[in-house]
Amino acid sequence: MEEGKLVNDKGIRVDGRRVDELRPIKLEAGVLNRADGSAYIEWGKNKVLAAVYGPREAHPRHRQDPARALVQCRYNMAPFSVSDRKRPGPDRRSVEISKVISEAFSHVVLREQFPRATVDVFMEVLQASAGTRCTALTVAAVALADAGIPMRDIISSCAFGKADGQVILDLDKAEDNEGQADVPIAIVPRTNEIVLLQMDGHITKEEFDSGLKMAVDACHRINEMQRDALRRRYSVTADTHEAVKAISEGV
Amino acid sequence: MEEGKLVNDKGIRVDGRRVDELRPIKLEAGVLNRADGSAYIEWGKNKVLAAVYGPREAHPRHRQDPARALVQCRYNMAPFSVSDRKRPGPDRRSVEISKVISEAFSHVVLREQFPRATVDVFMEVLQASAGTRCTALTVAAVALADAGIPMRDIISSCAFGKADGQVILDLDKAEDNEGQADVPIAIVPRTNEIVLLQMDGHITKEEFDSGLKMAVDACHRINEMQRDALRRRYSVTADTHEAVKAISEGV
Amino acid sequence: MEEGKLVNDKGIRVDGRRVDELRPIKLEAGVLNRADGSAYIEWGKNKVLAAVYGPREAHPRHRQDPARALVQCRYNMAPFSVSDRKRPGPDRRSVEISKVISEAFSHVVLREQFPRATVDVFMEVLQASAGTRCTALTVAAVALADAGIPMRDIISSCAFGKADGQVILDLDKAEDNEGQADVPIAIVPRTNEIVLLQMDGHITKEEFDSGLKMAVDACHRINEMQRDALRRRYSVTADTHEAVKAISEGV
Amino acid sequence: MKDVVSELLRDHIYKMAASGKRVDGRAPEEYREIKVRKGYAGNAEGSARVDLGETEVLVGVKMILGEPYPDRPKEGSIVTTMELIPMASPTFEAGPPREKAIELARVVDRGIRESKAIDLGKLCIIEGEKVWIVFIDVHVLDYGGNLFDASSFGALAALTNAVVPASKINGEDYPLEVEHHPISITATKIKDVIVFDASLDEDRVADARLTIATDENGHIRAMQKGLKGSFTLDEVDYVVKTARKLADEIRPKVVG
Amino acid sequence: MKDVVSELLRDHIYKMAASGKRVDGRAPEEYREIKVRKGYAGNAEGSARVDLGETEVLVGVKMILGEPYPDRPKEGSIVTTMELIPMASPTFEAGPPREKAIELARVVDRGIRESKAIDLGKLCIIEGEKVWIVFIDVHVLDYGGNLFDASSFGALAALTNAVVPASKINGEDYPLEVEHHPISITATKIKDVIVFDASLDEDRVADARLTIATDENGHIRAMQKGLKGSFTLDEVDYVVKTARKLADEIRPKVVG
Amino acid sequence: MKDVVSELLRDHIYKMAASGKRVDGRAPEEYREIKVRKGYAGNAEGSARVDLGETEVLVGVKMILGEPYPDRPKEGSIVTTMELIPMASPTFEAGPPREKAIELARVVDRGIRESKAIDLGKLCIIEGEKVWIVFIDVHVLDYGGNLFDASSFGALAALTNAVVPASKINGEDYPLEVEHHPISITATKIKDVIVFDASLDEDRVADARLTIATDENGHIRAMQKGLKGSFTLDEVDYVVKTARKLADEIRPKVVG
Repeated sequence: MEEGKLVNDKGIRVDGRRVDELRPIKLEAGVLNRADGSAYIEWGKNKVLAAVYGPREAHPRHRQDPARALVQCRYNMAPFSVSDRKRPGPDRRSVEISKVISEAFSHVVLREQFPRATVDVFMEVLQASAGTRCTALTVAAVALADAGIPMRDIISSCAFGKADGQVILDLDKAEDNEGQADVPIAIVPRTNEIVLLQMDGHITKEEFDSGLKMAVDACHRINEMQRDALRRRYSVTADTHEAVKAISEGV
Repeated sequence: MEEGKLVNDKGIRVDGRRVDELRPIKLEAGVLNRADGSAYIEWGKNKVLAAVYGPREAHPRHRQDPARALVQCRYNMAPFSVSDRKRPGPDRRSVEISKVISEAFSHVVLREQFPRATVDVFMEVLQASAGTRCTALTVAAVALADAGIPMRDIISSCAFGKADGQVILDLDKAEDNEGQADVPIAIVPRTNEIVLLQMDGHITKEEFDSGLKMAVDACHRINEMQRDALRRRYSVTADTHEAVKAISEGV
Repeated sequence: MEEGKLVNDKGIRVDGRRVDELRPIKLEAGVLNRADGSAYIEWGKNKVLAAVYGPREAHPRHRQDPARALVQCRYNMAPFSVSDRKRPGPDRRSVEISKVISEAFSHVVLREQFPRATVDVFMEVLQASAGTRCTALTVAAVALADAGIPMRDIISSCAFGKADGQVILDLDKAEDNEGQADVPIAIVPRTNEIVLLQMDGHITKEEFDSGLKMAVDACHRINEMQRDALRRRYSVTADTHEAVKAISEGV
Repeated sequence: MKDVVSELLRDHIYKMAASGKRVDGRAPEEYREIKVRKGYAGNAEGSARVDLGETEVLVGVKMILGEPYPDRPKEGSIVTTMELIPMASPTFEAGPPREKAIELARVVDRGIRESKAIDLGKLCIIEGEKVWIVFIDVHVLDYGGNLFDASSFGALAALTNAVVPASKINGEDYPLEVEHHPISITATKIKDVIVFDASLDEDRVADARLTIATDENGHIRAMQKGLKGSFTLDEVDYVVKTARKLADEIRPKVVG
Repeated sequence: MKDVVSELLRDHIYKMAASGKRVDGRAPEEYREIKVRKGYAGNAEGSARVDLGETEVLVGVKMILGEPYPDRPKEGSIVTTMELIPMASPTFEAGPPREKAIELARVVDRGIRESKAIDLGKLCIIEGEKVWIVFIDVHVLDYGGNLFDASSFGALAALTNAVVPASKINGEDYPLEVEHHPISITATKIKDVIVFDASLDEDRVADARLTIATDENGHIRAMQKGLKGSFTLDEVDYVVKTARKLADEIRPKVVG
Repeated sequence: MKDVVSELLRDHIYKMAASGKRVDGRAPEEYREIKVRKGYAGNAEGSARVDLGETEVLVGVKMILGEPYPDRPKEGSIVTTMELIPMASPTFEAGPPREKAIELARVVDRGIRESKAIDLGKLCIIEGEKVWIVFIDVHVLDYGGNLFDASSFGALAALTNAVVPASKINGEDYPLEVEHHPISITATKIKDVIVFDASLDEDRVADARLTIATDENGHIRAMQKGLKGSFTLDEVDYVVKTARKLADEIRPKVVG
């Protein structure tokens, strides 16, 4: 492989992946004691934990929506999750990510069932290595299902991008730093509706179209892993059998 | 003119003004779409926009006055309004200016007519060049009238000061920086009551007396410009005829 | 005395004190006009003023305890109280000290008598020289009594520590800086219950035991000074005779 | 924080839009009048006051001397702030930037930064020591819908108006070079209908928002989907195509 | 934040004042007893504890080594902070400085700064590199009315007590030079009556406030009108004249 | 902020404890299972994930180059932060550190700092210019009682796992030297009964808390009494003795 090349002539990337190949993903549901639902993911070198509390009464009261539940997400990076220590607490980047993830989940949670309530979703990035917002959204979707929050579907997320002029799936850290574009998306797998889409960089319409197709396909593969994690979880706890069924059938 | 002299032997200042002459003033009422009242001023090189919202319910509730409306002013400088970029948001100086302007307007707004309410006055300094508090107060008075807020009078503001040992009206930037004193005042023109008065520097009682007279006179001239701007505004919008009349007659 | 020695062979410290000797203490009750109770202390080179307001309604309302009063203490250092100017406002150290002092007083104030109320205790360190938390707690206890707040007892506070390998009472600044341990305590004198205990440094169990005994004894001596200050205060104001009696008898 | 918007308004706007009409008479892909006044703020290195229909923003560019980031010793930097000052709307509040203002500022910032409109390398004065920091401060004066585009237009226009104050370091002032001209176009979805350049009322009833910035070559430079609704793949395709077309029409008005 | 003051109290105070009397027996232009204890705070470079009737403030001066502002390389600086600590009044709250404390601090600061009481040039140690920064921290211990004057007296007294800690830079400590002695006098207007050195109750029912600082030559150095009332031109004239007279009486008590 | 805990739960826990039993079947001095996974957070210089029964904390150590404090030119420094992130409990809230988190962080910090577990002198690189700053960031993931001990174990374990990134200054990375191994043991008092390693429910009904850190020599290194209750002198004696015993049992599990 040429020096400095991110994708070689055979379409193989530095870490050995093909252009449309995901990094390895490990997902586990039900990992915390206090939360109503929780999940843990390792995606490439990312490690993210998600917890869900609710539906519970929203505070302060003037924030309540009398017709439906709020879905409030908090994406947070641990100070030691990145090479240069990050100051504790929300910065502008994490506020924006929290907002777009909240909006994505608001589309699928059956919010009308819980007026005045809030569903709080906490995502803690414990180790970060490119693509944390997709990783966080994916694990949070499992935590929401684990908490028994009624949803139209389990949403799935993945990024595509461009490096060395090639459209590639699921950028790793070097590809993110040196590539030309990064496009995180999230979809409702059952309908292929797009609920999260961001992009910056430089990409043509044609590249965008082919990358989007690649990422949508990958989201479906990821959705299978999310459902597997929930099945493993529920095979252990038989009393939540109904919930499993509801989710597998996509009520 | 001698080098470094702010006022020459004939009483003429660097920009050609006499000691008792104002910088050019342009005033326009009704310039914004969302606000209940608004006005815009160019005073020398100052550019200030004012907007008024209200009377509306005061929040949080514990700040309400059961007997009368609050008048809450916010003087703010845009980051790019000054040579050295100003950090966004209120600093101690703008908090103080907001306070003294709020107090000045509280004297003339007929606050008893709107218990529990607030009248919010926003002044944005877009370009600053000495005398912004007088400029802001003057344009805000027009915005209050434009919003139809009942007032005993339209207050007017102007500064006097001292440079090269001479008492002068309406200091420009060089005179403010190198002069010996700056005395912003605001008056109720109908009664000559003083509702704003600040000063720092070094001035004798005699200089203060003659400067104060000069500034009070100037406030009356400024008041004429304020009324002109409102007349121009209302000649366009006939449906607010009553309001014009009320203001011109000083109800 | 050897150079650099904090305690010499005869058990005498740099400032001439024996190992179990307190710095000079001056206490005065009722020193402020506005507060419901107040007291002032000079302890070595420390100068601390305490004021008590309440019982009064707790705000915001959601902090109220429907069954008993809150005891809310605020330990604060004036910016000029230390050699290096301290930024105004609470830092992490003063938040912690405020917390442990609040907890100590919560044990003795008869809180059940004032549901939903708060008793606010303010301690201002005007000059600091080692041992300010013990000094502040001791003077605040007098201010609480001066305010007529019903308490099971007047608590007293003192530190012990270790310097030059010797267990010593009431460390001064050099001993605090160069010593091996500092152990502030506070007790309920009538019962010898410990209501405040902190320690850092390096001390053996045996040293701790002997130091604790020393400090408990000292607390009893300090309690006598606290009661003296109150007696002097009440001998002046006869109308609070009942309160004196209540306190001296420890109702 | 919440506009209480009647469902009636929502239905009215939707029904009109569904039949290809809009409340203010525009066609679905029609932008309101755009007026750009450059150089408005005389104490800024560059500025532009942009009217987009009833929306008005003022953007000032200030260039300050500073140190580069340790990991990028040869580059200056860009900082974008957005103040939704309470003057602009009865529902904005003063104070620290809230979610909405942060999203706006970050999207405007990425539009400029990631499109490489400004070559950060050219902002370096002395490697590792001294660089220009470009502050883009967006001041929203009147909020009449579609802040994303109005702010982006303002930022680009102010940059094309900016002069590097090199006289501060004993050089000669020169115009800031703007290498690309990304134009942001925002589609707003109400139920299943899409309109562009939403008015205030359309903004208030919107289900989803998709902002696309494309450059003078028709390349995509930034995207941001917002709000709680979704877009189908076909809708995304339609919005991207339309954004390229509209951007080409609007670019001359902004860049001048 | 709001004292609920009965209209009865207001009427009572006004009626007495209208007949030239005050609740505490003072004449309209009479100050309460002033007690100044300098050097009270041993860890400060200078300090003064000032009693003005029932009002008590403690002011500490700290002198810190720092860098000058880039645009004033030959000058040190002054920073004045005011803490209305909750100890001093049941209605003060802790936390970030609010409007009232900011106005107080800024008026005290201007009184010192603009009167050139301290020559900032003499605070310069190495041009462009090292200067003294003078912190004047005003700590209000007991609030019994007329904080403006008590705080100003305290600031001036603490400065006249201050020693420049030049030993920190291998010099020898020396007294801080105070070049002017501006004395702040505050008039309080209740309806149409004016009194000086308002007591707590007079403060609570005041309609307007006018603070005038004059120096040892009778020159005006600072003014601040406050509150929602107004002053006529004649009243301003009267207050200025009276302030000069009272300042001359009070100055020795403060400067010592 | 307030858990509404039924008096019934309190009585139940107390009655069991008074008869030497605990709700989860443990003996009064018995700790829950301790599981320590070191090196969990790959971007940290050192890290440890600690399970203490149902409580889980993750501690990361980051080492940053910085300047020493002027008064300690030959020493690096330690900064401990504690985030009670809302993930860990329905009653924690995000935002600035509140009292509880501050007390926790400061007690963990003192346990490390005052026991001289890290020799600050060895963190000095160039006297007066460059030192290592050690950040110990405690992230509580699951709150199941006894945060003081879990956090302290995590901090010590993460330090023993840390590598000094000397390659950043052209040296070779080497393990951070940990000179002492203080183990924190917390006693919780419910009415007049004392248990160790409180469960969540025991924490919720606790009257008083006493934390003792002892080192490998049995010497006391840090103490903190908390909550509104009190301890008798005999109880303090008992807790200290028991803490030494339990620390010796637990130390190998933490240090590894």
